[in-house]
Amino acid sequence: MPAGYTATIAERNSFGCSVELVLETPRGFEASPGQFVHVLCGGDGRILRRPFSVSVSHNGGLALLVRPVGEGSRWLCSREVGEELDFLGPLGRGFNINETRENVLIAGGAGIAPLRFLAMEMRKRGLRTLLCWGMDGGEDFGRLPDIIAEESGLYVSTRDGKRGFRGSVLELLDALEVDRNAAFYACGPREMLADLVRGLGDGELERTQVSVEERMACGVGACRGCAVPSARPGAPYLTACREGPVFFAHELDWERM
Amino acid sequence: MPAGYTATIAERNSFGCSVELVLETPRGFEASPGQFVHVLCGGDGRILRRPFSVSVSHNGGLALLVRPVGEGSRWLCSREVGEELDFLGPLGRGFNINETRENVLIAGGAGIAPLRFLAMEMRKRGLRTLLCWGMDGGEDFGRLPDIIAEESGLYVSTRDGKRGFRGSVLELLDALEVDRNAAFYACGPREMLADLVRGLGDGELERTQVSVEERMACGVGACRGCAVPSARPGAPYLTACREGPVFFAHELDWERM
Amino acid sequence: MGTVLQTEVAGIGMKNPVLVCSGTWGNGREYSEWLDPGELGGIITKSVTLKPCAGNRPPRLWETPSGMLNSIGLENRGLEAFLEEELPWLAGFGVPVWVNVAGFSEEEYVQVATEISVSGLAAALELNISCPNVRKGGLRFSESLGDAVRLVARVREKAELPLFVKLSPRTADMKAMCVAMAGAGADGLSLVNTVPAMAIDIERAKPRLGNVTGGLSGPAIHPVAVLAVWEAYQSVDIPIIGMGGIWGWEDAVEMIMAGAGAVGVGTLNFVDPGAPLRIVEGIERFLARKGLARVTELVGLAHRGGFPDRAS
Amino acid sequence: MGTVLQTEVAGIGMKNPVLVCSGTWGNGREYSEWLDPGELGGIITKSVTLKPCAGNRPPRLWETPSGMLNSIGLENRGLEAFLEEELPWLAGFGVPVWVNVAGFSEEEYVQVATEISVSGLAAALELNISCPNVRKGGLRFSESLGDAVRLVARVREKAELPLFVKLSPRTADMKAMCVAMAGAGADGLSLVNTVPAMAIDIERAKPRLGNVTGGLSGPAIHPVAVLAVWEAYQSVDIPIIGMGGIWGWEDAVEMIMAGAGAVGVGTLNFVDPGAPLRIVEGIERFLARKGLARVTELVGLAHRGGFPDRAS
Ligand SMILES: Cc1cc2nc3c(=O)[nH]c(=O)nc-3n(C[C@H](O)[C@H](O)[C@H](O)COP(=O)(O)OP(=O)(O)OC[C@H]3O[C@@H](n4cnc5c(N)ncnc54)[C@H](O)[C@@H]3O)c2cc1C
Ligand SMILES: Cc1cc2nc3c(=O)[nH]c(=O)nc-3n(C[C@H](O)[C@H](O)[C@H](O)COP(=O)(O)OP(=O)(O)OC[C@H]3O[C@@H](n4cnc5c(N)ncnc54)[C@H](O)[C@@H]3O)c2cc1C
Ligand SMILES: Cc1cc2nc3c(=O)[nH]c(=O)nc-3n(C[C@H](O)[C@H](O)[C@H](O)COP(=O)(O)O)c2cc1C
Ligand SMILES: Cc1cc2nc3c(=O)[nH]c(=O)nc-3n(C[C@H](O)[C@H](O)[C@H](O)COP(=O)(O)O)c2cc1C
Ligand code: FES
Ligand code: FES
Repeated sequence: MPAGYTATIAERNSFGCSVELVLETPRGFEASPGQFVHVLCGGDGRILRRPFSVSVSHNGGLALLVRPVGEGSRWLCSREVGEELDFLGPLGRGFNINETRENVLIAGGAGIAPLRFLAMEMRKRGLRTLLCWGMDGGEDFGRLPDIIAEESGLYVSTRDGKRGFRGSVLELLDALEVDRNAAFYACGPREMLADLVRGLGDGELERTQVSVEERMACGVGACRGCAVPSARPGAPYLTACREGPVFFAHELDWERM
Repeated sequence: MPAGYTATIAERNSFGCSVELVLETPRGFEASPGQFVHVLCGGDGRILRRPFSVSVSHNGGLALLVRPVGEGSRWLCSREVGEELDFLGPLGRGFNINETRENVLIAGGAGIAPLRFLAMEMRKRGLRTLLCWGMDGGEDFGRLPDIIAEESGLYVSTRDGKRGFRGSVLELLDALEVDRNAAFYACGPREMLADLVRGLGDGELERTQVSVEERMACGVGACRGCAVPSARPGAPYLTACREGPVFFAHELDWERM
Repeated sequence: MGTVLQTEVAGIGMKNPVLVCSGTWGNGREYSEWLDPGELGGIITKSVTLKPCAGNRPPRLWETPSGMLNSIGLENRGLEAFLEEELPWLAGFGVPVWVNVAGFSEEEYVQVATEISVSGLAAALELNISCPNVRKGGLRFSESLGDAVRLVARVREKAELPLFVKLSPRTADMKAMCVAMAGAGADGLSLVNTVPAMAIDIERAKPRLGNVTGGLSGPAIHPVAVLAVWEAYQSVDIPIIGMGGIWGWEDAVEMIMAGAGAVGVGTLNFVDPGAPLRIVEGIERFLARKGLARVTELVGLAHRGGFPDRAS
Repeated sequence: MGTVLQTEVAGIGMKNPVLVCSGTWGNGREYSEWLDPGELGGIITKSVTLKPCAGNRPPRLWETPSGMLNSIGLENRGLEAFLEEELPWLAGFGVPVWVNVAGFSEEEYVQVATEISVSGLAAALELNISCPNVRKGGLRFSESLGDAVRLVARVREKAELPLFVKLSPRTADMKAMCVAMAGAGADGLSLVNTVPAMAIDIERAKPRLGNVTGGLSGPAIHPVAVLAVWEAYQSVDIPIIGMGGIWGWEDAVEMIMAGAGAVGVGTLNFVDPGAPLRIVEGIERFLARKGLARVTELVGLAHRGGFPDRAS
């Protein structure tokens, strides 16, 4: 059930270029991996909420991993423990977990947020899971990779090889010689997703889920503002906020993305 | 010389319903009583600066006394020591100090801000000075009356007699039987000023100065937004920010105020 | 709540004067999870066109100072799906439904309006002749008084329902436009649609919106909307639904004082789905504080000298 | 600075494309304490009328979300005082001066424009036919294409100087208006004046402004102004001065990419008197970062496909 929440910041962890906010919700909170919350951010003359993936969900609380890229996310990153946040959620359609195949999770940059949650969930269910995280933009996430490595196992790549594999996260996948019969789950920059999809064969599209980012107003499917091109002829657009943010790769029209 | 300043908040004193901010300006600062500074305040979607009287000016620093009445002033009141403020000033025409007569200073509410400065200046010059402060709106200014009483001597009035004289500040003046040949200096709500002026005789208008408040945009005389009705036929309006905020009572058209 | 907030516009009774604006509340299903639609004064649907309409190329949103641009472009599933799946559901809440009608030709407007009218499920029509997001139709009618008059008269002739015309604030002579609309048979006016506007991404030197231009909504346009309502109230006797940047009950009261018989909450729904009902409560508290028995006493009050000044 | 920022509009050479807008910079004396007017690209004066003009009843200002309303109402000391005391002083800085001309009748516009022209001290005229703050004249011309054309043609006939016409964003068909202005002899367009708007004090149920209605300026209207410039650039070949809510160099660059040959800083002057020069610097840094040799390459760039997309 989506709802409006006031949450208290219980913990704030600085992870290099990003900030993790651990939130406590008095009424309890449950989400599935891939879902997001729509956060009211401060900032001068900004009116719309900002979507952030649930990156950990446990004991009725949740955590967000925020990269400061603009006014709203910067405002969020500078909140302190004890302050309150106003958010709607959980919203959207999360990942569909494949219980039978090997699961390969591919994160780019802050795209790790929902995949960390997904990996934890898969591990809880005892599924075969491989989590790869590319920091192709040269970002530094501090201790976070170590924490996630302990939680679920993790392969990291960087373009310059400073950390983990040297190359893009897709090159890392090749190097790991992952099972092409696996189910794929990806979240990251639009170009990374497009590159990934370009490399997929027919059967693989149906086994690949991507979480896409699109600017949002309502976050609940009411405004049709977050349209992404659909592959189905009759319905030219899907909403990232309600029908997504997670889509099977074959649901989207990658030519028009 | 007016200028743009970045000042550091060196001290913050809570005085009941108001907050005093003591500012340090790296380049030094000099103002005369009645002048104001134009402060950039935060607050969602607010774009204009807010005018505040210089309430103390000393050793190249200054103090403001701020009553939180709206978003800008509330923002200002919640600043902390060490934070920086951006202001323009000193701006406007201050009080013209009469060196020969007795000087009677009449403050209403936060109108004390410039009159405190004026009284200190008069005392420095050894002039006969009587400072009356009415808290007709029932405001509580905490320890501030005591501090000002020590600085320059002070008579206080409140409507309910909770503190000092029981009645309006104008009734206090009557009760004190002040010398009608004195020079008068007033700052307070528009109605208080109008009541005061209504009670003045012909010769007294020329000996009475009032500091008026008007909404401002530029604060420097460029926009003509802060117009107050002039008593002079040829020039229908004067600017509160440049030709004021202090006017001799006979300069203004009180019918149109 | 009693009768304090009860009101009516063009003969349509409402339990309170707060509606939700076209296109900002989907067709209700999304927000029915957040509030009971039956508590609203009324519902204005997303624009309906004759055929399904894909809408504009993304990106469709851009945030601007105290506002947002949208170029949704009338995306909707068309009249047939609307009549089958949306309208009956919406009509079930017992609050009046304004069906917002759009088209790419006069004939389409007329046909959609007629079929909605015939359905018996709607309380009124809102004719969207001011959508800045479609090249044909839409704003074109709003740009030309003559075209607008002809369209309204044609719809008026065929449709039984009370007819509200939704105007653009980008109207050179708002008063003349309002008079013309009333003359052509409009029973009410909806003021305002979004303000045509655009933004450019300077890093790419390309428009931010896939459709290049869009419509500005939100608090930024509120003072523009208040003036539109003010001018309409001065020039015609038909009721006005005021909308544009309402961000709290104070803005709603302001609109009503400017002359609106009812108000629409738009962009604010996206930020605070519970806002319409909180605005209802705020208006009620204001009336109580001011000692007014009915919200209708507020309508156009600022044209009648306002509240008496307190003696000082 | 070299030639990077040099530009010209309607034959008027400027050392950079940043002007200050009419009415937002007084006649320079106030702000000359904050910056050297000689560093500006040009100066647009406050509106000058034939006779001294008292302006509107206070209050004249009201702040709104990301904007402000003003109803100054053309307060100025009249043509004579302007020619004697203001213009010679302004002309002394060696930067082109646009004299903004307003009037309450066609005759007044013509007479003021002619005398300014004859004075030999101005570089150009800016005809204010879009002031929302005067009942007679002002916006009336902007509301009617025919009236506007006649006025511009009459001024054109008498005045030698390059003639810029300042338009209201509340123009139903902006493209048609621009075409008509160019046809009537305008050498350039100033886009935009403030947007007509108003606010009501709900505690008193009375308008916030003494003049009831006013003009909205500031960041709130920036996307509206960008569209006006965009549409003008598409429809006419005469140069455009873009203004409206410019709040930093990014907004100035956006305006230029939309088609403005020069930009005007307005309300921002009130908040940051040094802003025009900081905007000049910001534009220069942007050009350097993008590897452009001249600011003129940016003019209308968004109409020509923008910068090439980076390969990913
Ligand atoms: C479903 C979803 C989940 C997300 N999860 C996370 C997350 O877990 N952690 C995280 O750091 N970020 C996440 N994002 C991105 C995040 O929403 C944006 O970074 C944020 O909205 C930027 O707001 P701002 O005010 O800081 O930036 P703005 O000043 O608004 O913009 C700054 C930059 O960010 C881009 N941007 C802004 N909003 C969006 C958006 N909604 N989608 C894509 N790009 C945007 C702009 O194009 C611009 O380049 C997610 C986005 C979506 C749609
Ligand atoms: C020359 C001058 C000196 C001043 N000195 C002081 C001072 O020393 N201490 C102090 O506390 N206040 C002072 N004021 C008043 C102060 O400027 C306003 O309280 C402040 O601007 C309100 O801003 P806001 O954003 O908090 O309120 P807003 O939300 O803008 O308005 C809240 C209320 O304050 C009133 N108000 C807002 N701006 C002004 C203004 N410029 N003049 C009069 N009323 C206004 C509004 O009408 C409204 O009722 C002075 C004003 C002037 C013109
Ligand atoms: C995302 C979005 C979609 C809209 N869709 C429509 C529409 O389909 N038909 C219509 O007449 N108005 C539409 N509008 C305009 C609103 O109904 C309303 O007139 C406008 O947004 C002003 O109100 P606001 O500022 O409160 O949002 C839309 C507005 C937004 C923001
Ligand atoms: C206080 C004020 C006074 C103005 N006076 C005039 C004027 O006298 N003549 C005129 O043509 N425009 C006048 N304008 C309009 C500005 O020149 C400019 O077109 C408008 O403010 C939009 O720009 P901005 O949003 O950057 O302020 C005035 C604007 C303001 C805010
Ligand atoms: S953000 Fe409104 S439909 Fe997705
Ligand atoms: S505030 Fe601009 S002239 Fe006074």
